[in-house]
Amino acid sequence: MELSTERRDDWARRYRLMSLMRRFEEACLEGVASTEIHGELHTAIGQEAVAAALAEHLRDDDALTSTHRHHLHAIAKGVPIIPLLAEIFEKETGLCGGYGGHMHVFSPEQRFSTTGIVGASLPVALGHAYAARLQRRDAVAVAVIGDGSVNTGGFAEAMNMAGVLRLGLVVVIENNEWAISVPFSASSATPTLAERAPAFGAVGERADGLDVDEVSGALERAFAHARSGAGPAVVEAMCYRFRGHYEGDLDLYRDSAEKARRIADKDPLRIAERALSASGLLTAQELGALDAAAAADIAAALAEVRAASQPPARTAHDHVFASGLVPNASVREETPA
Amino acid sequence: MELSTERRDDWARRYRLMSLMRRFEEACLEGVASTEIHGELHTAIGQEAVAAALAEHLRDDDALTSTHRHHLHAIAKGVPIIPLLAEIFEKETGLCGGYGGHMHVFSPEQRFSTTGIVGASLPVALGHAYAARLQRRDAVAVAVIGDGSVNTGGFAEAMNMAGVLRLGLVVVIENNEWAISVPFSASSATPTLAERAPAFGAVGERADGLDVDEVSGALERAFAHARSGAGPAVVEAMCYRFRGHYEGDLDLYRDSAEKARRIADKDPLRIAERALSASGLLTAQELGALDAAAAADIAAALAEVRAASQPPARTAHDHVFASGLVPNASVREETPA
Amino acid sequence: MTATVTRNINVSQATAEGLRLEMEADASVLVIGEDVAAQGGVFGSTRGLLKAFGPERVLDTPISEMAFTGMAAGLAMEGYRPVVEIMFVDFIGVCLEQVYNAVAKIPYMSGGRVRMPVVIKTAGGSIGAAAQHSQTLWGLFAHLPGLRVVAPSNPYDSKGMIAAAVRSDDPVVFIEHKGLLLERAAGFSFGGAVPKERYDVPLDRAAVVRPGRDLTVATLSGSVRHAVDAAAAASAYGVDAEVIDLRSVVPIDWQTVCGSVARTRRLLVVDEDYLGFGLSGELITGVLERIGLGGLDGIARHGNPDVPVPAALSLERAVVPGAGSILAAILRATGERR
Amino acid sequence: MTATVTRNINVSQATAEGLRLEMEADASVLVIGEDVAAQGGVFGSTRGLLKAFGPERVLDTPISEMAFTGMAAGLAMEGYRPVVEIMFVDFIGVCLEQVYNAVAKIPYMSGGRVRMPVVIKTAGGSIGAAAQHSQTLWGLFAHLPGLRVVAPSNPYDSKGMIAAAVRSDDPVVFIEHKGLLLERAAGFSFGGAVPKERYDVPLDRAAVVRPGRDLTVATLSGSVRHAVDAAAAASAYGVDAEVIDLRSVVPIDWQTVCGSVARTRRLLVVDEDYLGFGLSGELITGVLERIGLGGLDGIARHGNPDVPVPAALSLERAVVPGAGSILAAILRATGERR
Ligand SMILES: Cc1ncc(C[n+]2csc(CCOP(=O)(O)OP(=O)(O)O)c2C)c(N)n1
Ligand SMILES: Cc1ncc(C[n+]2csc(CCOP(=O)(O)OP(=O)(O)O)c2C)c(N)n1
Ligand SMILES: [Mg+2]
Ligand SMILES: [Mg+2]
Repeated sequence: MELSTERRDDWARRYRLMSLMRRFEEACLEGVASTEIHGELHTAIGQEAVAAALAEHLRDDDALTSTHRHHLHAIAKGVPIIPLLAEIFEKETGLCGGYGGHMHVFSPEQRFSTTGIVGASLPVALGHAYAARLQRRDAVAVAVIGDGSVNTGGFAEAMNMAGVLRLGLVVVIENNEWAISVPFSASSATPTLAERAPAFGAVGERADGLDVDEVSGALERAFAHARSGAGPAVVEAMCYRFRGHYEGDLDLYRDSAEKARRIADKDPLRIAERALSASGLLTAQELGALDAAAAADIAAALAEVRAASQPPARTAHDHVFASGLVPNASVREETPA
Repeated sequence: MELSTERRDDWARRYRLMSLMRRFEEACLEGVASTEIHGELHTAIGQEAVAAALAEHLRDDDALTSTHRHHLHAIAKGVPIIPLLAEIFEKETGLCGGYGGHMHVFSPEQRFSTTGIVGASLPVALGHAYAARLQRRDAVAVAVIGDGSVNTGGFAEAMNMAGVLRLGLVVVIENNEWAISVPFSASSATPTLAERAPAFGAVGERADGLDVDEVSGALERAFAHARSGAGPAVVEAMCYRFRGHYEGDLDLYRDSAEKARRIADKDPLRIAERALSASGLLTAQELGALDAAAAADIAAALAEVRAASQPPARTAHDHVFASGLVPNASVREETPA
Repeated sequence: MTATVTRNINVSQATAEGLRLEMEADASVLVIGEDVAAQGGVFGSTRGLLKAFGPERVLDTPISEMAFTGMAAGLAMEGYRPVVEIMFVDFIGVCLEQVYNAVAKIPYMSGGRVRMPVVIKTAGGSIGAAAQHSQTLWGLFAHLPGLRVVAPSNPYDSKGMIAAAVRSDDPVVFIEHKGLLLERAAGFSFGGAVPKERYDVPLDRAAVVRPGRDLTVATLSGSVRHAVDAAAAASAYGVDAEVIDLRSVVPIDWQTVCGSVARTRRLLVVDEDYLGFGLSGELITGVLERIGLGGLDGIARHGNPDVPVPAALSLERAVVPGAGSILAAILRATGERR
Repeated sequence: MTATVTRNINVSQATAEGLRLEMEADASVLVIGEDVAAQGGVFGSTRGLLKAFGPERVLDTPISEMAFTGMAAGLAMEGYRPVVEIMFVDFIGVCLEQVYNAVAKIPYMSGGRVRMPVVIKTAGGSIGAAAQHSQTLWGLFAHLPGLRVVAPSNPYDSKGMIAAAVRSDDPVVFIEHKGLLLERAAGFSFGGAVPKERYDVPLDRAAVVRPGRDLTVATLSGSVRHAVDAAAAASAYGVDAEVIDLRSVVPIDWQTVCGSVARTRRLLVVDEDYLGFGLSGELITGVLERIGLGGLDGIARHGNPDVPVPAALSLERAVVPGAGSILAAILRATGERR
């Protein structure tokens, strides 16, 4: 990573964001350990550079749709951290009041949404992109997906539609080499995913997703392409899933020595840190201060989230229909109290 | 079309087959006109060269899955004509006893099946190709689809799986330029469909689907590739839908002058006939005799089919389950007699 | 119903007119699907919209239902009211994901923060098109929470219910009947008069199409006219059947149904959909839950006996309710009275 | 059930053992799906199969459910008996097409010429995983003709029913319950003893898990043990509830259910699936059709009240039946007797 010295403040912001993202995921791990969070939590530890780079290109009026592994994308899109964390902890104060939970996060203000169904987020992004077209805005819709998602029919259908309509769609593939236990090589007919882009009238490039500067450069080109009205763009960011697919995954299908080595050698935070110290752009002390500030933010958020309550049972029937319709209102006594 | 004189007999067979295919579709049109056939019949008039070329490469142990526009593929695969026509006429003597009807034809003996759902046939072909792999046979599975089907998720998923597993799958895309009323150009992100093949680890080429010799050559390469264990191959055969999407389609969305011109100038049968006469390979008289023989075959088939009965109403409940299970046997009196 | 002269339009034209008026009134309404623009829908119920509103608001799509149904969810998040056409309801298996996991659940999963005013417009019904092009499947959608499910039976309701569906803040599955779409208004003994003006028909109110004393026949969509015919024929046997057009499957208008059954004490559900695990069981159970086992003298159901719709008409007639088979069911259900 | 010593295995191991024995006995049996090979299934119910049968018979796939479910249809046409794993039943919306239009209907559409001995193996149930990972959806499959639909409640049945599903010439949707899969056999008061040998449990016979006189509680899958607990608790209130494990949704074992209800004269259906348009309505209606309105003194149902499963456990508990809420439902249903 070669660093340009003019960008000292940018780098400080960038590093702080990556650090915050790591701390955010660690706060989630704490919630799992304490069983405050249940279910199958997916963290993106090791993938911070992609999300931090994304944050640099996303505008407020852009949309972002994400997957089961979305926390960092939400942060990149500007979803406020406390309600986000509170939703993951399924609290009344959560972004969606605890109804959605960690896989289903919706923030209309930021045009941000997720889904727990692999491949299902891209079609939704298409809607955002089409809205921008209808309104003659140069906003883009970003869909962040995993390498495994590229093999879903939804991916191909949405890409082709974006291609034929020349919609402003940016697809960021976080290729962390695994889809649960299935390695990338066993699921993809092509050696890279970026090379599939032309089949959908899109441009595509692969970037080192551990190198925040490189992936930011690739994203810059992709956003520019999509904003220009030239159609969809794909960035395949190569990275590595540091933890099991979900918390609780025994992760026995990966070689543990290789995993340990890669986590030690290829941590995007450490890569950035080393490059920043080596270049003298930020001192170890300055970096430490940024880390500490991020940690403090997250600690405060966690404390606030922990203090909140779960939503009350009596509200479980609300919101099924926006109109307030309750189809079987008159026999509701049959339902548990 | 340049013709080699050694292949006189092959050409006679080929021409006769194309002629038979045309007559077969015309017999169906007769059934529609007389209301013996109801529902939305899809004919492939104008697309005979593709199916006739296919017949030259298909082995008995190959499988073929097709779509709503499948009559000619069934003939190419060796499905016997009378039961095929009888199924289209929904007769008791039909291939499937009249249960399936014109869009749902199954002939396990020929490893032939169809579906009325666009994009749904390719995944089934994958199963045939995988069976060949399991049995170490060099048989291939052929999926014939339309240009519109390429935009379905099922296409992409099946292609990628065939690519990553290097299965013997041959995909023949009959690009007749239309998917009902939507022109190819409005539905495809790429100028050709063949160029999408590399995105799935497949080879692909486009061929003139009106020229039986050219499309046969392309298919020869595709079959050889797929049989060799190198993975899937795509042939995009360019052709033109002579009739409405289905019988009854008013077809007002196409320019009628252009349609008339193309039907007059670009009929694959006439193209073959002209080339054969011009080269002297077959005389006009010989060609006429082949046409007459084909017509006689179909006339006989049609007469036999017409004489058959519809299946008896009391059998409507049979075959829901192979085991004979009738889930609500004891309250069956509720159903209409 | 307004007293209007019967116009010479068919059901698909009534629907198209309803859509057109909503699109005129509200620029956020879009129509998206295969063959909806240039062709005006394979059954004609979006005809004229392309000309009126242009190719961006009336979008012909590739055959990519998963993509464009999800697109509707994204558009709803952007404040649009997309009407998505799934040409035949039988095709829903390629995109049910977006319908039931996204459109239907996002209002709830978002804790009420996101609305999904999406109409899934589709066509069902058995008209000789075999197992993959004949289903109605309202029972399938109705089982999945978060979706309103409606199916009109006549021209007046088709126009008014599509309008109400478009205006609804809830997602609505709107199932047209292929056997009705090309029928002229004049051929209907009920709902044949279609005003030119904009109006809507509430999505949650059943209609008593034919009053009667001896038996309540609850049905909807293409079966209503057959039930009316059957009821007329039944009177020759001394049976006076009331026919209710449910209009909506979710929600059921329990008040109208229970009110009728409380009088007639007999309920026959006629359902072109598969009988098992669907509307008929729900309706019978729901009525019993509301009026008690003692409130009825008889229950019965008649519909597709859980058989894929066969191709041959001789077979199709044996599994799809028609006026004749409904009459037989009415007479069976009132047997002890004859 | 055979009297065998209880082994220290969990439900997923019982299922894996059933699969292994069928694969040993019949080379045409294959297992296909995401994470079924190297991982042995995300819940472990295909563990050990890769090692025993190799990567061709136990195939890890890309995330392409439409492709590999259709692949199963093609394999069935070639004489194989594929077991396809859809990891969570909630994902069925991406490939229902191949399940209901191909696998379920091809036997019929082919006029009986083609068999589809395919098992769609999938996991359901609410264990705190929110709206897209908690459904059971047996009511959805049951509505669609041509599919057997089963859901075991204990280790013995899991092994025997997966074996029977594999051997069935009909397609079978086999729905495991995520809340059961990691439970040890010893923890079950019924069906805890799992013989090492190959055996099968017929797919169409319900089991009376707890005999009782006052009320029939019909349920299945993860709710059976809760119903048994609730019935035990109800006895303190003087209510003697019979608990029936339906095992199969299609077909319903009407004989066992009606036999029980004819004695108890009260039916309570407990269904973790959505209540509307599903199993509960069908069961109540089907019983009434068979034993008549006069054969019962009460009907009731208890289950998910047509609400997407919420994330927060405080909310989930309010919509998913548990022992406590089933007890309350039992007491309500037998109210007049207390
Ligand atoms: C349609 C569908 N199939 C399967 C799953 C189960 N599943 C959840 S995440 C996942 C792997 C996703 O891999 P990838 O897209 O590479 O994302 P990653 O987890 O690596 O971030 C799978 C198979 C699902 N949620 N949806
Ligand atoms: C999933 C699905 N969507 C839509 C349809 C309706 N439909 C039937 S054929 C067809 C057009 C197919 O076009 P193409 O694949 O080019 O085949 P062609 O009819 O031109 O032979 C459409 C949209 C369908 N049968 N299935
Ligand atoms: Mg991955
Ligand atoms: Mg075409």
